[in-house]
Amino acid sequence: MSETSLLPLIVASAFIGCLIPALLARFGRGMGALGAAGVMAGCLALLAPLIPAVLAGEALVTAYAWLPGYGLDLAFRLDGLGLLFCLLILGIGLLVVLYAYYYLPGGHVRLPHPNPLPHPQGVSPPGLAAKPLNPARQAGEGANESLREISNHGDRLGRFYTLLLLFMAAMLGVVLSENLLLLVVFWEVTSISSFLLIAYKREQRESRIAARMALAVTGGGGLALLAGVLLLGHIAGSYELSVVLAEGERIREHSLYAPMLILILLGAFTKSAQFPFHFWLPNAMAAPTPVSAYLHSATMVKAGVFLLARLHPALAGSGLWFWLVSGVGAVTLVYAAYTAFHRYDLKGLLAYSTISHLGLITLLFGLDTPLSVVAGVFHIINHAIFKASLFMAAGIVDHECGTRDMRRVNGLFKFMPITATLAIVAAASMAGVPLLNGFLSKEMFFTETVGHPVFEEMRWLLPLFATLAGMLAVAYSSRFIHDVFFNGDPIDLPRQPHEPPRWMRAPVEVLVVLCLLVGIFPQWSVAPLLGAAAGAALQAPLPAFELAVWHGFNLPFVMSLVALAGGITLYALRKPLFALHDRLPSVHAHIAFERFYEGLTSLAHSIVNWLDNSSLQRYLALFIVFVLSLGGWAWLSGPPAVAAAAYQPADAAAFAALATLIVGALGATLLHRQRLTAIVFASVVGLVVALAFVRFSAPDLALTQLAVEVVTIVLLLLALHYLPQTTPAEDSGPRLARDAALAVGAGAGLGAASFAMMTSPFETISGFYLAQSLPGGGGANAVNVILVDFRGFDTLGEITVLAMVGLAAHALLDRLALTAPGRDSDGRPWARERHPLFLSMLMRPLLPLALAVSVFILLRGHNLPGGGFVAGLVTGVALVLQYLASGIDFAQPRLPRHKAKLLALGLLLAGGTGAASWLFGRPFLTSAHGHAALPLIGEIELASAMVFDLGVYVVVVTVVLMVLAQLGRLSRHGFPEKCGEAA
Amino acid sequence: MSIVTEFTVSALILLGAVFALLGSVGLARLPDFFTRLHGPTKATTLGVGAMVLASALYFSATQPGFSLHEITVMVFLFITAPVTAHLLAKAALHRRGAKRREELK
Amino acid sequence: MMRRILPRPALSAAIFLLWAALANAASPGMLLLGALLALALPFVTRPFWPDAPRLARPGTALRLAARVAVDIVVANWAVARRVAGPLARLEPAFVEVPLDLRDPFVATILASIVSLTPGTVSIDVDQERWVLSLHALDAPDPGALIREIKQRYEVPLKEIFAC
Amino acid sequence: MLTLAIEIGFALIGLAMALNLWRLVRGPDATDRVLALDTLTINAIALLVLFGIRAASSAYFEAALILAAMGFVGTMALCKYLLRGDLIE
Amino acid sequence: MEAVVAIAIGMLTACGVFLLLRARTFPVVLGLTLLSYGVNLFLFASGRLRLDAPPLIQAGAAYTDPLPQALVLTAIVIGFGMTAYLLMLALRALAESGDDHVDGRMKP
Amino acid sequence: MSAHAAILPILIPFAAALLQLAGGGLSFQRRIGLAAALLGIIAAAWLVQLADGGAMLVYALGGWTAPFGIVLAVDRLAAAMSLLTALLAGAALLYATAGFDNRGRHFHPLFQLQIMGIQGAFLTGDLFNLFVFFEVMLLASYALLAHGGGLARTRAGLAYVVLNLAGSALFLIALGLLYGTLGTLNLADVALRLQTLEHNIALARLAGALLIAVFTLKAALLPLSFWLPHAYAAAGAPVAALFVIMTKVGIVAILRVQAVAFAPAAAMADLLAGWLVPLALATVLFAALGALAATRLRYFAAWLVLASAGTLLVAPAHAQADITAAALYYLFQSTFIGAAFFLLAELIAERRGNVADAIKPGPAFHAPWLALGFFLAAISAAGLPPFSGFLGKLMLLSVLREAVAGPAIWAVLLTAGFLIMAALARAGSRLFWRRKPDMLPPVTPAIAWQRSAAVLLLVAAGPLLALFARPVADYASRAAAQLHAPGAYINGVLGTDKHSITRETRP
Ligand code: NA
Ligand code: NA
Repeated sequence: MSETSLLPLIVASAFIGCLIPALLARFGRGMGALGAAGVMAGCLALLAPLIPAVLAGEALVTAYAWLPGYGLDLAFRLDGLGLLFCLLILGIGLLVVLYAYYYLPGGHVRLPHPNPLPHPQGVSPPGLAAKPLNPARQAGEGANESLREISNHGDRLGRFYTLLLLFMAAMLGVVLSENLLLLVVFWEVTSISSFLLIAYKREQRESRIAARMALAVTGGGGLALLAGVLLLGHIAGSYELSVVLAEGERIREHSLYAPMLILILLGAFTKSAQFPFHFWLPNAMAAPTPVSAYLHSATMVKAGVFLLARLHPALAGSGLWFWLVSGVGAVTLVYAAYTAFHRYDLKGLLAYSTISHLGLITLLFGLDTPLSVVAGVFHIINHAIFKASLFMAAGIVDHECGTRDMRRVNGLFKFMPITATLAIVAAASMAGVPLLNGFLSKEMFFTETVGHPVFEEMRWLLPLFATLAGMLAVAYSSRFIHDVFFNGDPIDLPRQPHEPPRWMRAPVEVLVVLCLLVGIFPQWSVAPLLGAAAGAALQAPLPAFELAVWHGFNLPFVMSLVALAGGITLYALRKPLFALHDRLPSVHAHIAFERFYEGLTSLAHSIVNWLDNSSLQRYLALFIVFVLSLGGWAWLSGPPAVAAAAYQPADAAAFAALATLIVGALGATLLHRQRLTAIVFASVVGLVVALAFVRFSAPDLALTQLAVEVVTIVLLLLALHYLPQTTPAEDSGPRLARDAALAVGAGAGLGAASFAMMTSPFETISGFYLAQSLPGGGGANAVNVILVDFRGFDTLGEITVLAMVGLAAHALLDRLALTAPGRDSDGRPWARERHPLFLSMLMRPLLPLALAVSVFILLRGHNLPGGGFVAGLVTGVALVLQYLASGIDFAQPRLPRHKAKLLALGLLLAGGTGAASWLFGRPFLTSAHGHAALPLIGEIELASAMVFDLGVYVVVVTVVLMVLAQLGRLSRHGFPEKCGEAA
Repeated sequence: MSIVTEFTVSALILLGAVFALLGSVGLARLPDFFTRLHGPTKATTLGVGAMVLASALYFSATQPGFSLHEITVMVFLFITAPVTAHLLAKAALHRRGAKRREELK
Repeated sequence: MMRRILPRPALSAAIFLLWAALANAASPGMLLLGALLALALPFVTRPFWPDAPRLARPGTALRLAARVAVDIVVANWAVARRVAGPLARLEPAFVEVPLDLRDPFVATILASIVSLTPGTVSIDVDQERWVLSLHALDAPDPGALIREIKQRYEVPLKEIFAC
Repeated sequence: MLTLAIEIGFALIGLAMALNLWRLVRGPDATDRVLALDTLTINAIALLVLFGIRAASSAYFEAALILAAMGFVGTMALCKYLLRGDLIE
Repeated sequence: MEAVVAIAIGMLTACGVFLLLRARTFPVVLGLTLLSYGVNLFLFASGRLRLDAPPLIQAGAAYTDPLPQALVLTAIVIGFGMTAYLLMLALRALAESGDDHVDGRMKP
Repeated sequence: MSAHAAILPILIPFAAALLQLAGGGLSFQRRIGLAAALLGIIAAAWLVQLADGGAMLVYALGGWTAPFGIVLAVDRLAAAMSLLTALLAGAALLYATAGFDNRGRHFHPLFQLQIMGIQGAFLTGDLFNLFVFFEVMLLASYALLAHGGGLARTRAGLAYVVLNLAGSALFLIALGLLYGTLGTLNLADVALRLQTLEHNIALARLAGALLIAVFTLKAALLPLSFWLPHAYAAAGAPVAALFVIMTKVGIVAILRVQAVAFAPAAAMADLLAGWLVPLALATVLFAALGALAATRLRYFAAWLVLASAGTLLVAPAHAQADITAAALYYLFQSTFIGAAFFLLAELIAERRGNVADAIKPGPAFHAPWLALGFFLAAISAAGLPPFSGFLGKLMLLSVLREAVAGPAIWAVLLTAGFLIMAALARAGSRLFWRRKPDMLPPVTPAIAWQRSAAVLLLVAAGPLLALFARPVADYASRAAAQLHAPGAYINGVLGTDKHSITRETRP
């Protein structure tokens, strides 16, 4: 195995390792922590063999294809910058795991519980039983709940470590990505996992909102980053960093440079909480302190500045970069420092100081000189170390005191001198006190502000600004030290503070030792790593710089002294300053965010409801408008049609038929509110259409149309029995006008289209059907042969539709109860005689005769008008008459009971003949036909398609019966009141 | 087709058309539903019957073999016409009677 | 034996005739098929006509049919004249004919004949009182009408179906 | 002769159908409309038969037969509706 | 003749669309019925109009285009099935909401 | 047997429905159904393998060759859609067999026929046959939508049915016009005729536009999309899951018609230009707003389906192989995830008593696996890495970079992604974290294995399609390339002597 293949292995084992704590946690808290630590240590071990090469300045790259067509590959890179971050992530991660083991609740439960009263140790809470609940349920549930609670705690710690590892894995992915798209992938995974970590105390509203806010800001930024990276890849021609970093020149000159840069910076700034996207970070302090220490100081928020460093060679070097990055960094630096100074919450102070330091780092990258980049990278290291230790110290204070309110927490030095000392050292580092690591990078910053090329005219401006920022940092650091560990006695603390457990303090000790080591022996401790990292960030030879505690009494040193003195003075003046600050209006980000979200939601709600009023009438009107517009545009934008064909002359009969049709259609429409009348008028239309089919040489169509129409009328009447007999006049005038306009538009459109179509010649393939009907299909009725043979597959689908109508009749109307009206629309009671004698008597001999007719129509369909549909409908109608004449009690028992089976039989006859052709190696539905000579009878023509038609017949009959039987049964469930005039 | 056949067919057609028309005239003209019922029930049925007969005769004469299937239409009409009339009359009677009874209440 | 094969001989005959007419008596094969159907369909549909009356006098039936055919033409001529003529002279009336026959199917046939023939339309067959209600287009003498109907149609029908 | 008879037949049947339509529109009762529809259907059969003779084609026959049957069933259904409201009970 | 058929198609479509836009299930069903008459005529007309030339194969005859006829047949049958389904659904809506409004709203 | 492979995905469910109708109780029907689903998956997978050979599989029904008979024309795209349908149907059916199938009559045959309809719609090469399979699909969907009963389903069903009936009428009009101008119904033949069309161009354009209008109704493009959330949210969970593929039927139809017939024809090439992309983007935004405003999880799922439909509808107007390829990958993954959401919504609803799937605080319930499933599905649905949702979006954004409306498309897709992410975070937070302590969860039995397995299969699609993104994307690329080389399609369906098809001029 080559060395570079360790890179994907590191990331992969981190991701897979996520599961280990969740699995081990059930064996105890310690096992979970151990598992997490083990995974991190394992990753470190995998990393170790690569370190020497990287420190020597090499960039290790390896790639595996993932989605190569789109430039997304599993390409990894380890260079100085990546190594630096890996060490931070894994090193601080290990410390956080240890710290969290003590910090997170175990022996004593601080987690609120779904139940209102927290009840530790699996004892059923007395308050629950007092509630007026179903006692039987209560007994079982209560015990169950508490058991669940215990396991929840185990699970939760396991889950915590799992999420922490997930986050760590994603972070490793970010810093080890060679492929920019892959970087985006990991980037967003850090957003997701931090969402879950911030919401760790999910019972608290603030936690949930903070988590969603963080996700919205950082995840949204990630989307911008994705867009930016896609543009960058487009500009550079590759998503591989090796290529992109070498293309800085071309990238800066590209026309898409500005949008690309802005999008990428959006990603970086949101992640690193730069103003004005900073607000999520203080709220994210709702997370447990280990999370804050890890994510919000050392790692995740550093992803943004990591990206600035990472892409510096490709993106920096333009005015836009300078102004955007340094501007945003500068504003953030000062604004956040000012805010930090005024916080009462210990973690709030640290959060804003983090933002401020991130601003500083951003500013350094924005200043865009080689040395400022070095300083930026250096400050990343230093800030991570001292801020992580400060968060942990704050966590200890919180843990021991039960509160982090600096107005109550005072004088802790007495109670926890060791922790206090450690925190003081770390805070001093944050303030930039000499001999500590924070001092070194801050002095580099001051140095860079002196004589920056851009500010030739006002060379005093930048140093002044830097000093001011330094003063503020000193001020809030002083406050952290003085307000917590001195400043009198604690006020009304929930707990009696004392030193934390030994090993809980250990991580802080380690980090503070690092502060000192780096601060005093920088050349020896950090220089190689810094050199490699800065070199990777610059992708150029390092500038000359010297890591030393003492550079002589120069301007930067003076600035440091001024900042220290000024900061302490500021702190001394804190009381009037705080009073002044308290008078300023304060904005609570989570409330504002929630308000914004609610506003957005209600806006969405009103837009959606405004567009979609749940009215079918509107849907249909929109559909018609859409079709008319699209169709109108498509038609009119084409060349005008050339009418070439000779017209068929219209005769008097045609005009008479048209007049009749118009009477029928208009009558049905205008009188539609009298429903029965409308049915009668609509039947006239059906009659005319059938006649037209006959006239235009389509006898089969006429037959089908007539048969279908009568069944439809029967169905309409069956339904009308239950429906209101009249339609209320409820449509407004404008509505009617709108609908009339749409109707006229649709009618005119289709009429015009049909005229244009009918009067233009066209070439058709239909000659084939006429030519092949007899020789190929064995039938003289070309229409029927098309139906059962040439396009038999359509017919199979069609009877499948019909079969489903039958099934749906069962499914829809089963057990449905409808109340039938006892009177007709004019208020008359119904006639007393249920089954008119005349009708029932006559229908009895008529049934066999009608069946004979339908058999006739079925058989001859292949050669003459007719066929399975019409025959089926004739049979169906004949049976309908039995229902009509003698009622359901008479007809139902005399008809086959298993209608679903009949349907299956019909479909099988049709489909089975199709499948039978397989036996002869022919495609589905291949028909066979031939002549059979029978004695006495002579020659008859037989086609397998006739069996197909028989299947059609069976399905049609069955469906008609199923629908009628179901509709006929409806009244059975209604009121018995409906029994005629006697009632 | 012989002249005799042609004449017979033509006569049947005209006779049928006249009867059918008279039936419809009755439907349009007569004063109340029950009197209107008579025209279609009888005259129209007979008229169409005559035409169907003409058709049977015509096709028997002009095409090989007999053309009997038209007869089925005629027979069907004669079977169903009374039923139609009967039920329509029943319905009309019911609608009036029921209304009248309602008014009395 | 015969009854078992041909439960409804008249119906079978009707089916066969219908089939032959439909097929224009085309081929022996079709006629054979018609014969098969004439045998099968009455069986299949027997449940739908459980109480069919027996045709006792087919000859009388044919004679009655011929008479009705003539009567239809005559009646129509009468109706046509009245429809086309002055409407004021019409004397429409509702008439009740007391029946002697007691079979619902036969009563139905009578009612049908009455509807087709002399200027009347049957409206109701009252099975409790066995009365046939009619509407006559022009009935100056209802008593004569009742007599004519009973004589001309009810008597032969009772004979034909032996009821 | 036959052609003339057919043309006259068309005219008379057409007139008859127009009268039926008039009754259909006019009403006044539902029974009148149903009766008009039934008569219209029967006249349409005549029309079909005439078409068949004129075209010397027997392809119109089936339509006439089905029209007769379906017209009847439609009328029955409407009557039953007027009488009982419930078609199938 | 083409103009006559075109007017008929337009008329049926217009009436069908107008009824389709009503607020009650029954007129909607009726509208769909009218609309499908128009649509079927239109589909049929795509093979052009031809008098007295049914596609029944005999020696030496002229035929109309059989394909649209087959298509219309399929369309008629499917349309019938759909109408039946819609009516049943309308009844179910009536049973469940007590009203026949197309939006299935409860009877006030 | 491989000669008949093309028709198996249609006939297997048909045969299963026949068996189920023929007899047996519920357990028999379940066994048949599941066996058919499995067979269907195998058959469709086989079809994919055969189609990936590169040659069109053309199955001439009844032995009648195109354009005279109906042919199934199976290319990579059709085969893939067939497999997608079979997989989705298998999962949905498995879920339904845990008891949903017993809440009404004839669930199983209707379900199989629904599969048959969808399969037919994807596989057929004939436009009228497409109409018929649309109707099979729709009627089955009408009936399945109503399965389980209740006013909400009936109400949504009425709008869905009536609107689709209007759509079917329009489909017939479009087919009539198409036949009336081109004299043929086979898609390949239509394409061939369009390329040489001289007169009737305006009518052909009208026909094409109406056809597209029909498909956009099924695909739920914005002014025609209002039915979707109501219908999908009202349907039972497994039914809604199966419905997810139905918008895709419309989308694939648009893609195919545009690629094969319209784009290569000068007269038709601009038919989708100018309007489809804006409306598609409006659909995406509308769906995102709907997701934001959703008050129930199943509505949320429906809005997600709509959002993905809108996203996909951006593709056809471009008629570009790379865009289609990306869209296909997006289509595959969004189908599974959308379906998963409906199933998850029901499982969650069952655990929250009266609150059901309302996105508001409810009783505390303990279902870590459900939460995990929801979380994974949510990540995929929101288009967040590392799962298929992100890759799909990445691919689309990447190929649409140089499109004319590229910036607008990017802006909308990213904004909508952002809104959906925010809405999902809120929904998940409310459903799983925000608890009403005074409400006790209902006593729910353990989730039946059929249901867990179905959800697992669907949710796993997100990670699996990400893991195997390359083969899937490569297949999508090949499918898209094949789709956008219509010459091969036409030759495949019509044969090489396509210019000797006898045509006669009418009237
Ligand atoms: Na009559
Ligand atoms: Na009489």
